[in-house]
Amino acid sequence: MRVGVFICHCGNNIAGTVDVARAAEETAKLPHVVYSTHYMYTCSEPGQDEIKQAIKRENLDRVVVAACSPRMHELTFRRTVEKAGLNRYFFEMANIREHVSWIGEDKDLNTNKAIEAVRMAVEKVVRDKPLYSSSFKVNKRVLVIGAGVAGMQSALDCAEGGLDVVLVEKSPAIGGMMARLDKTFPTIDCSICILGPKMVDVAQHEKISLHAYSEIEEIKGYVGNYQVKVRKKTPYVDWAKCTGCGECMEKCPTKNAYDRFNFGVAPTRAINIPFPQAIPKKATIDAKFCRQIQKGKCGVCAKVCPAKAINFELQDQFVTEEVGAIIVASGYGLIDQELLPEYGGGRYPDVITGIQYERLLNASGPTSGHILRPSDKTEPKSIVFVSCAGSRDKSIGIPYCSNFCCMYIAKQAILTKDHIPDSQSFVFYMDIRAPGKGYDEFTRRAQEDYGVKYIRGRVSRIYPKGKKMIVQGADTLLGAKVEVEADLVVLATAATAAPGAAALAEKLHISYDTHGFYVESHPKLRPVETNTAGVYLAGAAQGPKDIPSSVGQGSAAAAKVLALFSRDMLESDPAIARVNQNACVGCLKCAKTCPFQAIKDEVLRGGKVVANVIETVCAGCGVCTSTCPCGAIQLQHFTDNQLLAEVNSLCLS
Amino acid sequence: MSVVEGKELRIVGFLCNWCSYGGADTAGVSRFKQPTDLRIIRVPCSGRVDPLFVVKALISGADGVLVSGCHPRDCHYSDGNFYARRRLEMLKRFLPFVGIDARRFHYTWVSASEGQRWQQTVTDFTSLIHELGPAPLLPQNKTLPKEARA
Amino acid sequence: MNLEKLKEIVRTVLPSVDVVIGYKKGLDALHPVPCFLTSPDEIDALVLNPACMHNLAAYLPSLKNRAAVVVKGCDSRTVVQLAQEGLIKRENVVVIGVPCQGAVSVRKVLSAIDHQPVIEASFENDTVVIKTKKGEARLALRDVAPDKCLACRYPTPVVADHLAGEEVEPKIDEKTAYQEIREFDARSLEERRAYWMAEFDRCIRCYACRNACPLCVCRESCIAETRDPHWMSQKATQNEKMMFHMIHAIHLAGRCTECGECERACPMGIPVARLKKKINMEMKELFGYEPGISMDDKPPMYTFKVEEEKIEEHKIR
Amino acid sequence: MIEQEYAYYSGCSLEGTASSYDRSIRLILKALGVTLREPDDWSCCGSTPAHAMDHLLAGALAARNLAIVERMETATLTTPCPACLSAFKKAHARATEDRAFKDEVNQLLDIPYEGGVKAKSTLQVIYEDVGLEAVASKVTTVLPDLKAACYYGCILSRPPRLAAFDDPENPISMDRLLAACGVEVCDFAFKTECCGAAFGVPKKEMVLRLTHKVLTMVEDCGANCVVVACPLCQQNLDLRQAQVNRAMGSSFSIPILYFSEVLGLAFGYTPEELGLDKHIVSTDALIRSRRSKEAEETVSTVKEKVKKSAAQGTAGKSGNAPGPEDTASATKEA
Repeated sequence: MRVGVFICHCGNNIAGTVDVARAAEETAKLPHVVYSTHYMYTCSEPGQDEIKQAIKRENLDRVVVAACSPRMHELTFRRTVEKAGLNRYFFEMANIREHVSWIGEDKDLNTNKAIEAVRMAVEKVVRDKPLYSSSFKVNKRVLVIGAGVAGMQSALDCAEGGLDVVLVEKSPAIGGMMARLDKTFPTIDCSICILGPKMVDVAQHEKISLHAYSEIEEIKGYVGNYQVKVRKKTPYVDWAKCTGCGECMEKCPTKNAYDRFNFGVAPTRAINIPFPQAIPKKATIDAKFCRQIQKGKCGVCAKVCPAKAINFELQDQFVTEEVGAIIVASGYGLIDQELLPEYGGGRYPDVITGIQYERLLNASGPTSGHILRPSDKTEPKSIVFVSCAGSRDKSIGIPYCSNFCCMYIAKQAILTKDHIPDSQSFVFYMDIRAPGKGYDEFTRRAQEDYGVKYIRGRVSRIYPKGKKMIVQGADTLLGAKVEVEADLVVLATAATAAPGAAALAEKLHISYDTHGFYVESHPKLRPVETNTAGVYLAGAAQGPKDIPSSVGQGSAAAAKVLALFSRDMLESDPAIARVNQNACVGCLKCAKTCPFQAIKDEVLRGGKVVANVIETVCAGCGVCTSTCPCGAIQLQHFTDNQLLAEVNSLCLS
Repeated sequence: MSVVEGKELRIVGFLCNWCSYGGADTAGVSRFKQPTDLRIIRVPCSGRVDPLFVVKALISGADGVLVSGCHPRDCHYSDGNFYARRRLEMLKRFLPFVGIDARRFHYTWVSASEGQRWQQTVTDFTSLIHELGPAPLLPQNKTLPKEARA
Repeated sequence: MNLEKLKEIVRTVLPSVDVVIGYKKGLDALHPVPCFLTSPDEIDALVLNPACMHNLAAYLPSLKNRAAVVVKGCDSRTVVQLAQEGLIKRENVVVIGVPCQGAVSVRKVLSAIDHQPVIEASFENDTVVIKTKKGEARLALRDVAPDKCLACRYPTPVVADHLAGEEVEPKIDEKTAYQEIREFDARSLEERRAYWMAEFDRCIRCYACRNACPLCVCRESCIAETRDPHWMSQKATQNEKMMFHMIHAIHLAGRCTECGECERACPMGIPVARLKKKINMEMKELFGYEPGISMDDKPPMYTFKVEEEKIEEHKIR
Repeated sequence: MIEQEYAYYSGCSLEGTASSYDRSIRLILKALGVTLREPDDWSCCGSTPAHAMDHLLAGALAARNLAIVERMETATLTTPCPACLSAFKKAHARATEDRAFKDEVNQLLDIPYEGGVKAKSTLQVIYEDVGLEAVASKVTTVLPDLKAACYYGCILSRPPRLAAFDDPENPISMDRLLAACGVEVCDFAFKTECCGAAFGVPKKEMVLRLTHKVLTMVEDCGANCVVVACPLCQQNLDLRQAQVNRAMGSSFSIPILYFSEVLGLAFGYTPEELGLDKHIVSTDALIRSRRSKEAEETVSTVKEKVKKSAAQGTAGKSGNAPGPEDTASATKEA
C-alpha cells in the first residue's frame, strides 16, 4: 500500500507549537508511508492541488492529512482525493490542531503527539475499504416548527419555492413574540402592520398546512424521510365550526384567567381569542380556569355560541406528517422575575417586564395603548428602564447578552415620550449594544432628541416608597450612588431558551448548549444547519436574535431546504453497518439494540437466519458492532479492525 | 511504548464524534491548555465502544483509558450512549476483580459546547493517572508464583 | 433424582419428539455421558445420578426439530436463557426437570481416591461409594461437590414440562450465593492480580471452556480465532490469554446461567466460572437481573433505561 | 427535622450588650422542647477584628470552637449571632475545601478540627427544624399593637453559597415566624440593606446616614418597631437612634426587638424574664397594650386567630405568596 502524509502548518496555528518538518521526516518512516510532506495551508487551493499531484506523481492509494479537526475539513479533503481518482474513503485525518497544537505548549511533546496521531491515522487508512454511496428518494415536504416571524418566513419561502409546508405552532395563534410587539426598532414601524400581512399569507397559502395549538410528539426517520407525529391539543372548541365571533369570550363568567398572550398584564376570560388579529381566529378554552371543566358547572359559552362549536369532550388528536426536512424555529422565552429578588422578584405591581410594557404600549393591548401603571391605573411620569435584568449575570446562570434589549429599551423610551410628552425616562445600562444598521443612531436619538437619561451602572435594589418606586443604583461614570424615584420600572428581563426546548431537541436528535439554545453545525460557516442531516435552525431558538436576524435565518434555512430538495434522490452515507453472512450466527442481538430498527432478519437459502441491514435506515452509530459477539456486523469505516489497529498503534508499539 | 519517557503516560481516549470529539475541538479552539498524554480515537458514538476495546488497551499497555460520549438523552443516535452506560459500568465494576485498578478507566459525558468541562476532565484524569503511575505490565514469562488453590 | 420416574416420563414423551437427550453410563460409573434416545428400546440404558454433570441444554441450539431434554436446576436456566435470547424456540423443547440434591465433581472424587481406576461407583443419600483396586472409599457428597453446587439457589428446575422427583428447597439464599465473590473482592488489588496472573498463565488456549459453554453461540466465528475482526493473535502470551478470558466473560455478561460447564471442561483447572459469577453479581446489583430465570426478561446488556436507578456518574477522583 | 440537642454558642455580644437576646433564646427554645448545650471553654469566633487583619487567625479562632463542638457529639452547632455564624461557616468551608488551609489552622490548635460540624443560625433552627406549627402551638398571648418591620441585616442570608438559608435578597423566615405568632408584619423593603454597623467607629457620619435611611423606611412602611436577629443590628439601630435624631433632625422612637423577644412575649413570658428592660428605646408602650388585651381575649379566640394567620403563613401577603403562573408577572394581581 502507498500512503501519502500531508502535514499542515495552518500558518502558525500548528507550526507554532509543532515541529512540522520533523513530523514529516518521522512519519515518512512509518510502514506503508511512501511520501510525507508539510505545507503552509493544506486546505487552500494550491494545498489541495499539491495532494492531487502527489497522488498522481507518487502513485498514492491512501492519503492522510494531519491538520485541523475532521469535523472541519474531512469533507473538503475527501473531495480532493476523489478528484484525484481515489475512493473518497481512502482518506483519514489526524487532528493536530484542536487536539495538539492549540492545547499543548511543549513543542517536543506536541511534535511527538502529532507523529503518533499520524501513525494512528496511517494504521486506520490502510484498513479503509472503498465505499460507495447509494441513493434514495426524497420526500419534498418540509416541516416548520414554530410560527413566529422566523418560522413564518421559512414557511413562506419554502412554499414560494414550490414545496409543501407543514407548519406547527404551539400557541392557539401564529405570530410569536413579534405579534405582541407594538413598534419595531430602529424604524418605529408598527409591528403587527408588517407582520399581519405575512400571517395572512401563511394562513392563505395553498402550499402551507397549519397546525396551530399543536406540538411535536415524536419524530422518526432520517433526512429525506421523516415521520412526524403531531399532537393537536384540544381547544374544547370545534375549530371547523368556530367563526371567531367572540360571543363566548364576552359571556364567559371567569374573568380572572391568566392571559398568556399579554403576559398577564390584565386578566382574560377562560375562553378567549388571544388578540384581534389572531390567525387562526378561533376560540380556545384554558382548561385550568374553565368552570365547566374544573367543576362541571357553567357551560355558558356552549349556550351562547351561535355555531354550536363548544365541545367539552374534545380530546387531543394525533396526526402523522411525512416530510423530508425540518426547520426548527421554536423561539425563545424570558426569565422569571422571581429570579431577581433585589428588583422585587415580581412582588411590586409597578415593576414590570419589557414585554409587559410592550403590551401596555400596544393599541390592541389591554389598555388600548394608554400607558397606565398596574397598581393604580394612573399615567406614570417617571419611568426607569433596567437593562441586563438577568442577562450577563453569572450568579443566576445567564452569562450571555440577550442581544435585543438595548434596542427595545431605546424604542420603548422613545415611545413613552410620544405617549406622555411630559414624562421622563431613565435607562440604567451596562453597555449600549447597538451594532446593527441604524441602531447606534437610534439609541443616540433616544438620548439627544427624546431626552432619555442614560445612567451607566447597575441597579442594586428597587423598593416602594409611598406611591413611588425607588430605584437605587450606581452611576459608574460619576462614581456615585444614585436613587431615582419612578412611577413605573421596566425590567429588560433576560431571554432564555423556550420552555421545552431541551425536550424538543431530544426528539430531533440535535444538540443544545447549557442554556438550552440549539447548537448550529458551525458557528460561522454553517449557522442554520445542525449536525443532524435534514434539520435546520432559524431564529432565536439558536440564540437570542432580533427581527431582521430571525427573518434572515428563516430565509437562509428555507434556502438550505430548497437546495436539499433540488435533487430527487439523496446520496446515503456509506459508512453504515454491513453483515458478514458467513460469520453471522443469527442471534439478532444487533436487531434488538439498533436504535433505528435498521436491522431485520433474513433467511438464506438452506434455512440459515442472518441479520440484514436496511441501508437507508442505518444511521451509522455502530451500536450493533459492539453488540455482536462474533464481529459479524461491522460498521464500515469504523470497523473493529480499524479501531484495534489504532489501539495497537498506541499501546503495543 | 512511544510515550516520552518520564513526561507522559499512555492514555487512550475514545470520543464520540458528535459531542465529546466536538467538545475537545471546542476546548482546542478556545485554547484551553491540557496535558499532552491523551491520544484520541474518534468513534461515531459511545455506543460503538465495545468494552473489549478498553480491555484491549489496558492489557496492551495503556496506563489509562477514557471514554466520553454525549450526555444521556442527547445522543446523536438517540440511544447509543444508554447502551454504552450499561456496558461501561459493567466493565468498570469487573476490572478490579482481575486486578486492574478501576480508576485507570473513566467514562463520562461531555457535550460539543463543553470545552471547559473537557479541559477539566483531561486535566484531572491525566493527573490521576500520573499519581497512579505506569500500569503494571503483564508478566510475559512462565515463572509465575503459583498460588495454592483453596 | 428418581430414575424410574424419569424413564416413565421419557416413555410417554418419546413418541412426540425426535430425540430425548439424557445420560447413560460412560467409561465407568463415575463418568456418565450424554445420550440421544430415539427409540423406546434405549430407555433402559438411561442413568441418573449425581455424576450426571453435563449441561444437556447445550445441545439444544444445534437441533432443528422437536427434542426433549433432561435438565437439573442449573441446566434449566440455560433453557430459559436460550429461549429468552431466541436461540431456541421454547415450544420445540420438552423440558424434563430433575430436582437435584447436588452433583459430584469428578475431579474432586479422583483426587480423593488418588486417581485410581474406578471399578464401581454408587450413590447413597449423602455419600459416594467408590470401589477401586485398593478398596472402597466413602466420600461425603458435600466434600466432592463442585463449587457451583455449594452456592446453588435453584436445585429445582425453574422451568419443566415434567418433573422427575420431588421439589428440593434451596439451601442457599441470595446473600450467601455470592459470598465467595465478595471474599475475593475483599482481597487487595495486587493479590487479585497475582491470583489471576497465575491462573491465566496455566491457560493453554484450548478453548474447551468456550466449547462447553451452552451460551457461546458464535462457534467458528468466535473472535478469539477470527482474522476479521482480528482481536487477538495466536501467540501464547499472558496478554492474549487474559484477553481471551476477558472476551469470554464479557460476552457472557448478563447471560451466564452459572452451569459451570466452562470450569468443568477446563483441563488446567482454571476457575473461569468465577469471572462470570462476578459479573452476574454486578448485574443483579445494577439491574436486579438474573440470567435464565424469567422468559420475559431482556439481557441487561441489550437494553437500557433512560434513568438508570443504580448507575451514578463517576467522578475522576 | 428537629434534633433534641444543639450545641449552643452564644458569642460575646450575647454575654454583654445583647444579653436579652440570649435570655429570650434560651427561654423560647426550652419552651419548644429543644435542649441547648454550651461548649466548655468557648472562645472568640474570630469575626472581629481578627477577620480584618489575619484570615488564618480568624479561621483558627473559629475552628477552635468548632473542634470543641466536634467532640461534644451533637450533630449541629447553633448560634443566634449572624457574625459568629458567618465566621464558623467560612472556617468550615475553607477547612473542608482547602487541605493546606486546614493543615495550617490545625497546627495552631491544641485539638484539630476534622470538618464534621454543621452550623446553623438559631433563627434557622426555629424556622426550619422546629417549624411554624410548633411555634404557633405555643402562643398564649396576643400582641395587637405590634406592627413589625423585619430587618435581617447584611450577613444572615449572604453570601448565598455560604449561608444556604432563606432568600439572599428577600428573606422571609422572620416574617413568617412572627406571623405565626399573630403579629402584624409590614412589607419592609430594606430587609437586607446595610445599617453600617461595622463602620460605627471609623465613619460615624456614614453610619448615621445609613441608619437614618433604614429607620425612615421603617416608618414609611407603617411599622412601629423593628424586629432583628443580629446583636449588631440591634445595637446600632437602638443605641444610635438618639444620635441619628440629633444629626439628621429626625425624631424616631422606634423600639428594636429581637425576634426571640417577640416570640417570648407571645409565649407568655414577662418583659422582665426576657430582659426587655435592657433596651434603650423603651418597649413599654408596645407591651402595655398587650397586657390589657390579653385579659380580655379568651384563649380559644387567640388560638383561632393564630391558627388562621399561621395557615396563611404570611407576612407581606402581597409579596411572598408564590404566583399562580409560569410566567413571572409583577402585575398578575392587578
